[in-house]
Amino acid sequence: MTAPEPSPAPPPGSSPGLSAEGVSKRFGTVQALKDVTLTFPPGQVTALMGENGAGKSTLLRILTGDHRPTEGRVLLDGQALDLNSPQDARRAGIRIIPQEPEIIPHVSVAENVYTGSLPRTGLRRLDRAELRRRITADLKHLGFDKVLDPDLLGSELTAAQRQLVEILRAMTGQVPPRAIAFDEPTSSLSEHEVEALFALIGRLRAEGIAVIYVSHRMKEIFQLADGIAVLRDGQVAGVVRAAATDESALVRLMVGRDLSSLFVRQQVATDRVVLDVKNLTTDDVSDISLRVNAGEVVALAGLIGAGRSELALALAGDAPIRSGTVELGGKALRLRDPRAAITAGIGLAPEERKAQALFLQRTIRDNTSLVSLGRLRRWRFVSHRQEKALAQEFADRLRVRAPSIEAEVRTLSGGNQQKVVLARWLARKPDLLILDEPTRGVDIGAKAEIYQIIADLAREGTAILVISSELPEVLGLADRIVVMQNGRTTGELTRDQATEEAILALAMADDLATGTTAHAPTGDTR
Amino acid sequence: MTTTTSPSAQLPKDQPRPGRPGGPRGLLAAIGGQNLSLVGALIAVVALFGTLNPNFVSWDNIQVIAEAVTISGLLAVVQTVVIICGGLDISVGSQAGLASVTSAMVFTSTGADPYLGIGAALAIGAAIGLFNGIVIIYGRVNPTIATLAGLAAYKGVAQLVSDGRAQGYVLGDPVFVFLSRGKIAGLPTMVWLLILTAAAVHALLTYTDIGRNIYAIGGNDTAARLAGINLNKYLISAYALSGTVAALAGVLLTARTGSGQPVSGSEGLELQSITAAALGGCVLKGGKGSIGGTLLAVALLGALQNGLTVQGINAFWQNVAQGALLVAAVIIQQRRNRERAVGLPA
Amino acid sequence: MTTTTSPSAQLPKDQPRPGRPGGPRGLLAAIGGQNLSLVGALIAVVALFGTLNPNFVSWDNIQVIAEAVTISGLLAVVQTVVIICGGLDISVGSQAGLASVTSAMVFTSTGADPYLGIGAALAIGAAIGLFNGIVIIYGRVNPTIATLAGLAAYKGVAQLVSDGRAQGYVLGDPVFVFLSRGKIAGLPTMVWLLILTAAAVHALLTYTDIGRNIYAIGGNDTAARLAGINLNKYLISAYALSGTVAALAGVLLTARTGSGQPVSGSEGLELQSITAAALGGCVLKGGKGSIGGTLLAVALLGALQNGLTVQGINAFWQNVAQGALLVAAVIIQQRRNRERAVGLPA
Amino acid sequence: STGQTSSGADASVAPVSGKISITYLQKQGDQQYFVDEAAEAKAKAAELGADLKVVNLGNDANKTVSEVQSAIAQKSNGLIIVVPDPAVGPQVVQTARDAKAALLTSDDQVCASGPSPAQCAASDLVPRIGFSGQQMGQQVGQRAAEEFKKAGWNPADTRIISGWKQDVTVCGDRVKAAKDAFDQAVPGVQNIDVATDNTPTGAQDKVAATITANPGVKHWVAWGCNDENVQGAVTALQNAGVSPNDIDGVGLGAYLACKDWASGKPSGMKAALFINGKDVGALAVQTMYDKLKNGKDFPKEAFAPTKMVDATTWQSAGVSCS
Ligand SMILES: Nc1ncnc2c1ncn2[C@@H]1O[C@H](COP(=O)(O)OP(=O)(O)OP(=O)(O)O)[C@@H](O)[C@H]1O
Ligand SMILES: Nc1ncnc2c1ncn2[C@@H]1O[C@H](COP(=O)(O)OP(=O)(O)OP(=O)(O)O)[C@@H](O)[C@H]1O
Ligand SMILES: [Mg+2]
Ligand SMILES: [Mg+2]
Repeated sequence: MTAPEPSPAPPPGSSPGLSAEGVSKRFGTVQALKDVTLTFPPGQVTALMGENGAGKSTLLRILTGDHRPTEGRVLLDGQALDLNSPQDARRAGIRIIPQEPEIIPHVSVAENVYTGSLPRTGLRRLDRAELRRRITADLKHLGFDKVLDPDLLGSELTAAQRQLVEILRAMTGQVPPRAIAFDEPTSSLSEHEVEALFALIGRLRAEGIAVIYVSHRMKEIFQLADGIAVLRDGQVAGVVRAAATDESALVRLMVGRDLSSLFVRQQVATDRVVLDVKNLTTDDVSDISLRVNAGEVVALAGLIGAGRSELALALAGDAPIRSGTVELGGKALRLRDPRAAITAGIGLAPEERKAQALFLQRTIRDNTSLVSLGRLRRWRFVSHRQEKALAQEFADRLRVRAPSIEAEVRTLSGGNQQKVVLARWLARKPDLLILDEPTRGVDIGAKAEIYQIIADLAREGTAILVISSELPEVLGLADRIVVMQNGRTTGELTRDQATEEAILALAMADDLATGTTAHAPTGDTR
Repeated sequence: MTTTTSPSAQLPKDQPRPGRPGGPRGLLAAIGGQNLSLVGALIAVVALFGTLNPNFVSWDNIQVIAEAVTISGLLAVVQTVVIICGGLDISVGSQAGLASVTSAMVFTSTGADPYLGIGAALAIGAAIGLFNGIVIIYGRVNPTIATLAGLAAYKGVAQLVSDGRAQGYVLGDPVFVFLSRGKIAGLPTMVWLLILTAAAVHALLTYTDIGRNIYAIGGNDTAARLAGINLNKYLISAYALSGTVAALAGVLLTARTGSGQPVSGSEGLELQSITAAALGGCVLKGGKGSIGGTLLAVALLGALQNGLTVQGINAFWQNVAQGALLVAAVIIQQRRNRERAVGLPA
Repeated sequence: MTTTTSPSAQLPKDQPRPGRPGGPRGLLAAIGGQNLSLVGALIAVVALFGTLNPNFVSWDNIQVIAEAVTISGLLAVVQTVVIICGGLDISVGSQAGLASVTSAMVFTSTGADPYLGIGAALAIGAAIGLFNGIVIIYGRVNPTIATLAGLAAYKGVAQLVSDGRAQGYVLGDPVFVFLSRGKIAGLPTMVWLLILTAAAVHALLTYTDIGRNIYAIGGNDTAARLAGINLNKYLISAYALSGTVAALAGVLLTARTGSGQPVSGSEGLELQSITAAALGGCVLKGGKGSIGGTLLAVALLGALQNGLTVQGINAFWQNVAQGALLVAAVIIQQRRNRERAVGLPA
Repeated sequence: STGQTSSGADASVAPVSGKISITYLQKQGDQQYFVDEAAEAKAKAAELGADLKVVNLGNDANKTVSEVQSAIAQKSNGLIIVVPDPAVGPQVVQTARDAKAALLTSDDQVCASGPSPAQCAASDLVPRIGFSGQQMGQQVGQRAAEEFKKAGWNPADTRIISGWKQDVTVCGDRVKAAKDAFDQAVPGVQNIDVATDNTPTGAQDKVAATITANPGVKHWVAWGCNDENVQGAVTALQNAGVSPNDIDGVGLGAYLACKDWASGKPSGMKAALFINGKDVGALAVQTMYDKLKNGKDFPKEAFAPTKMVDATTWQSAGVSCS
């Protein structure tokens, strides 16, 4: 229901763009938003920032009609909107690229994109020719025609491709967009797509569209944003011009304190080889040789589809190994299944938290303790007390924002869900910890905490393999960087040699050599 | 074969692709991998029983099979739609029974007007389907429970209005006789009804945006909702369709048996229709399935049942054989997928 | 004679509200929201029928109810486990039937050794369960189809070995008489078996890591696999457990009816057990459910059935009333959630 | 609380002084025959001023035990039962005896000391009101033989279709008796057992397949466990182009056969054994009442009348056709 008249103080009444006015939202006992008044002007990129769980996604959901605010209202160019459904918002020209892509598994990319407004001729006949025309044109227009085959089924898409589908959905439609919200769009994209996306955002801005951009990556914020709005605990902590602020000021605004430094620089790598991979070949990667020493942090870098995640899954026992050997602590492993890998001392925090890691209906406690139950149990009975202590410890260390560790993971914000995934594996302390995009969607404060924990684990002798598409993270964390392309390693850089340019050069080594594009569209090989 | 699969989804790789080029591959693609194995199983069954008794493949017997599967086939077709939506309708059999007594009783009490009888049955069916949908959507009752409840309740209503007796006698009326024994172009009227219904639903699912929306709803209801599809309208319509076609099945039941049957002949149809849909490739989670697959499964089950009876195999062996063949058909079909044997198959 | 009360008049109107902060919150939390509504419905049913006929709440009648639900209760308990894993076992009834004839036939043919009879039945049950699991996992057959096939096949086997007749007579044997009519501490032996089984499974699910893993598998099988859980071992074990407990139910069937029953008494148990599990809060997609909820649902359904019979309500009205009450119970329970009425409810 | 059963008749039941409460437990209580039986039982009880409750047992032997226990917990003075399966009989007898409730069976026989009434000492058979399955089958078989002879068919090109649900014991008894009686009168006609689900459509589909398997047959005899089987068989035969003159169908129940006859068209349904549940229901309640009120002993067995009817006689015999 809309707020009672007369409306509260600052009247964004006539201000153009998309506005929230006195918006509050409660979920049961959780007050996700409290009296938020913000305006997103047209032709500008406004970054929306805040810690995990600050209420960013919730605000976007309200602006796009997916949630009804408990109080307050939404205005477009000063006109109050009555948004009862996402469709109402779509019709008003308000679009969102949600944090978690929603993909329909058994239909094609083309249908995924235009679901709800499929082209049709008389008698509601689906116009397949027009559908193809549209998707081809739109893919080309947005610059994604190389990375997304429109005939792929939803269930066959990679995380990045899923994200692209969501972007396509938002960009298309009968009513031209007036305001577009991106909820952490880059968290599963790599540099290449990010560039295309930024170009796209630039165009949107030029077309006079109000762009809302949510991200935890500072670099992007300063690269893109005109204005920055910061939420803290569901309230507006401040609105600043991007040009008039800097990183540390922003962090202070977001977390209410200073963060000394993000990355912990240390040299604790030893000579003891923990992981030794020789000529590993699976269905997706070939001839990989790789070593990680105790206390060493090795980063796997590369572009989308380079095969890093596939390598990680193979090391975690989840992809059949065709040839080559994997040794851990000098012992050859037979990685039949993830169980074998975990028993041997390998832990993998996978990249897609919802699909591969989380039990959404279960509590934080349950999700955290799952792989540590072996040491929490006696006679197979789990010690509730120890379990609670363990989950609480990591929830506190990672600053998981939730009413309690008994909250269902389903109700957490995206970043907090990611922290739960990490908590599970940090709690187990394996000999080799593989972290696939560990800070995806995690706020800067928690990032610092995660980096600290990685450093601590390294100091305790854990070998760490990090997969990250965020180059600053790769550069900041790694003692050594291995770059991959097309399922092969193309080079290795020490910390001293590593620069963004050097990494990118290796990541595109083949293409530079042959002059082809970075990646063939997937799917047409089958 | 192929490059990779995202770890979250180990899918069968041979999905029929919408809008792929034609040629002989086009036909194969249209039939689809799942269906291909069903065709294989069907051929095997026909070859087996045809060798044992050549009469099995006579045109007469093929018609017998087609007629025998009509009622469960109709229900399987609508069950397919409901399952693709992500739902389930366990009350179809009871709805058919209620429609059957309704048609006979209205027929009798209106002085033998077949159209009123049939119309009333279809109206009741649509109303019940609508009611099912409303209970599920607005009562927020899980579809399985809601229609389980309907299974009991509608059967009770049918028994109450009929006092548990077979009602009326309709085979004095030419319309019902036509439904029951008539032929068009050499094929029984009943079988035509099944063919037409199946063709209509197939066209709906494949060639219209309505059908595509149905797949979207079952595949990911959040995505469908965010795309502006009116989930409630679709889901309630799916149940209403299911009720209407179940009522049609009930009318055929009346025509076949000559009187309105409250329970006899309609009990167990729910399981048969779900079996056929599942065997035909419907995934019970929703979002996947096809009328072609379902019809093939219906034909396979019908041929099997008929063949076993033709061979004079007793009821007990028939049960064993049916179970065993059902499992065998699926195992053979899955062998081709070479899916990793970890966890529950979809 | 028959009081044909309209079903809607019997709806439990007074659902207790969920636990607001303060007071004995611990207890409320332990019971859980879903279960709370079931408790409310149960109280309403008991109060209603108890007022109509004080005999309903007599200790004798309570025992009658408890005994009557034992067999379906046992199956509901294991069905809960299978459903939490994300599977379904539609063959439990047929397994119970096969176990029932096995127990009676082995008993008879071994010169009236009850332990051999019971042991053989349990062994057969475990073997069938294992077989179900293997077919599902390694044959990659969808659990619904595999156990539907089992429903037919195992029933056929039971009929074949027994020639479709009730087998033997066991009530000359003290062990079977004890199972059938004996009491321990004033409670029938059968009811003790249900209580013990339910308690053991509850402990397994709630207090052990095995239980955690079971919930994990049903909640997200990819994540469970990557967390190092041996899915296959768990799933096959769940089906084996299901088979064993179904066999126990079959033995009790033999003890109760005095002879091995191939079909009678076990037909329809699959639907009853799934109904109870679903009403008790199991989500058919897996990952959610509890033994407490299932038992409450079993008790509710049992009390309802008994109460309707005690009131002399005829079979037709009973069907209607059962369906209506099932839906009503869920609607009332859902009202509390205030979930938005869009799309299919979970 | 155990003890082996010894005698079927029960002398320990004391006459009741107050209002008499009787529970009538029926298998397949939703079938027309049993619905009729229950209706008439209720009417009779109302007339006698007794309290009667009717319970449907379905086909469930286990539910039978539960419902007997429940009736006893409700303090019923007398139980009349149609068991879904005679094997559950001893358990029922024992439960009733423990509670000192009078027990009478209707329709199907029950043995107090073992699962099979056929192998039961006469003294252990529980008193029964009803029809004899064996006798019913016999009548059907005899009538079918009469029709066969009348038509002057040749055994060589005739087949008999026996349709029944093969796991229902009483069905098997009926069909077997019919076969024996027919064979005695007309030896040498080949019989085909058709496994049905006792529904008209189920029977129709199965019989249609059977016709496929036997293409050369000219004349058909059909009987089964109930009218549904025979009607389904007759319909399938007629749909396969067999003339009604070449079909010798003898129903059991007459409630569906009467519909064919009422239509006035020639039908392969030549006759049907009319068994009236009403008679059984009323007689059973009366017998129970006499026992409970006046201490009058149960008769060992009392039969309600059955009557073979056909297209010309069914109306006068009182077959009601809804
Ligand atoms: N459906 C829900 N039920 C209960 N609580 C919820 C629900 N959705 C969100 N919340 C809570 O609302 C708060 C705000 O969540 P929101 O998703 O808006 O955070 P966010 O700022 O987007 O965080 P992130 O950066 O991690 O994505 C969190 O405390 C979250 O737990
Ligand atoms: N579902 C799929 N269908 C077809 N090909 C796929 C699928 N998922 C991945 N691939 C292919 O597998 C290869 C490796 O992909 P993978 O996701 O492992 O890359 P990555 O280096 O981890 O990239 P990212 O930065 O996106 O994590 C690529 O060629 C990709 O196109
Ligand atoms: Mg968010
Ligand atoms: Mg990856």
